[in-house]
Amino acid sequence: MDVLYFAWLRERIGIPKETVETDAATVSELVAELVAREERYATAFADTSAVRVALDQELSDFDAALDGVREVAFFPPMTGG
Amino acid sequence: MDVLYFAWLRERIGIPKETVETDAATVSELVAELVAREERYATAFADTSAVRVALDQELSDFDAALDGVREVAFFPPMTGG
Amino acid sequence: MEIRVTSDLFDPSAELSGFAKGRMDTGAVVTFTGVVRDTAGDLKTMRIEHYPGMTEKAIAKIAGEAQTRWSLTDCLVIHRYGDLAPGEAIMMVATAAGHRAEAFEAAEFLMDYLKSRAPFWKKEITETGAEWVAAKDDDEDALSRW
Amino acid sequence: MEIRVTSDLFDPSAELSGFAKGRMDTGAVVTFTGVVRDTAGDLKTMRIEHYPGMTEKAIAKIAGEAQTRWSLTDCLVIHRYGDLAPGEAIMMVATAAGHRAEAFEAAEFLMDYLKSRAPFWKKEITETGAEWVAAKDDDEDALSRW
Repeated sequence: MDVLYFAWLRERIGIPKETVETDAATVSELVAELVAREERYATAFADTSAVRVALDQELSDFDAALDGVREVAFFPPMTGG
Repeated sequence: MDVLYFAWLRERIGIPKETVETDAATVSELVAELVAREERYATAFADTSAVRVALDQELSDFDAALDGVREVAFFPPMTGG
Repeated sequence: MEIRVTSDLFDPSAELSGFAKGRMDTGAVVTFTGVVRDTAGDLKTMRIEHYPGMTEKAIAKIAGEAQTRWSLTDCLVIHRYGDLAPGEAIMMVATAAGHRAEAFEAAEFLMDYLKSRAPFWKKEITETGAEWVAAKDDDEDALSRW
Repeated sequence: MEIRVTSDLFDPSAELSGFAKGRMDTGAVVTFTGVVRDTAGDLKTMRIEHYPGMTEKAIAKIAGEAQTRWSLTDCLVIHRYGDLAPGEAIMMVATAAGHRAEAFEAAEFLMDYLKSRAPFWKKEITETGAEWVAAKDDDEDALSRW
């Protein structure tokens, strides 16, 4: 599955995109796997209340299931307009 | 004093402006004098709830005093914008 | 701040182009344009009568109040009178402010006051007759929120 | 309805000029333009990052909802990304409707949703550093009125 990072999440993790092999059933489980992997992920996801998630380009939440999802994106609250 | 009429008041009374010699103390007294004068005024002022008044180009009301006023205007509710 | 009461056709896009230029504290610009509608397809002319002298004073008072209340960095009001064709712009307000809430509120305030407190009267002239546009209770009620 | 996500400079007045043309049921047009502010006088660049693909979808969804809910006769959303200079237009929405209340409400709805639901992130680059613009609680709260 493709995992994308934007804004300060991208800067802290150091890459805009990666392909992740995972059996995580939910977004929360995926985040736990990433956090366990390396310090930079732990830093980026230290406060998940400040992180939003989109599944296949639709806003979602951390409890959502990952079945069939091809693209997961993590980013801070949006500041458009 | 100059008395001005706009929109359907102007059409009913038949003139846009006239000079009136009056001792009326208030707008209501002036209206009563006009109404007593001719039928076309009576028709125009039949329902004063549909008539607005400005004294010297400031919105006012029928109880207002006419001391020192040079220009009185009568018109329907405004429909600008 | 600019106020213009005119019988001339005007171009809202040209007005927007010069508006609030060179003010680095402007973050938000709102415009409202009122257009002559012809929903029934029988309108020949929208005739707008006004009260010369009072019109300019009433608009200046309303616009001055908006400018102070919402700290506008710029403010424009244009209103036409005379005979207008369907599709033509009747009037326009533009407001510039630091943030969007101020610009939107000031524009809506200006519109609500122009509708019921500026001395304009509209008459619709159709193929079959002519009728003064009636004021709406809604428009009077809209003032109570300010 | 038109939606444009672009890194190019655009001219709000030129956009307004072609907007809602030829629709005789349009009585009211509202535009909002967001502008890069430089209140402190030290801003070099406003850098806007976005999520290509999701951005267009999110805006199309918001705009489609506005068009239906307020029976808009036309609707335009433009949003830039990339590096913007102070004074440049960041984005613009335009709404056309029969009456003023619909046009104003739809424009404010679009703005409230674009602020918090379209995937854009702003970074301010000044003489002395760079900082991501923080989302405001107010902006999230603004959604509750719709």
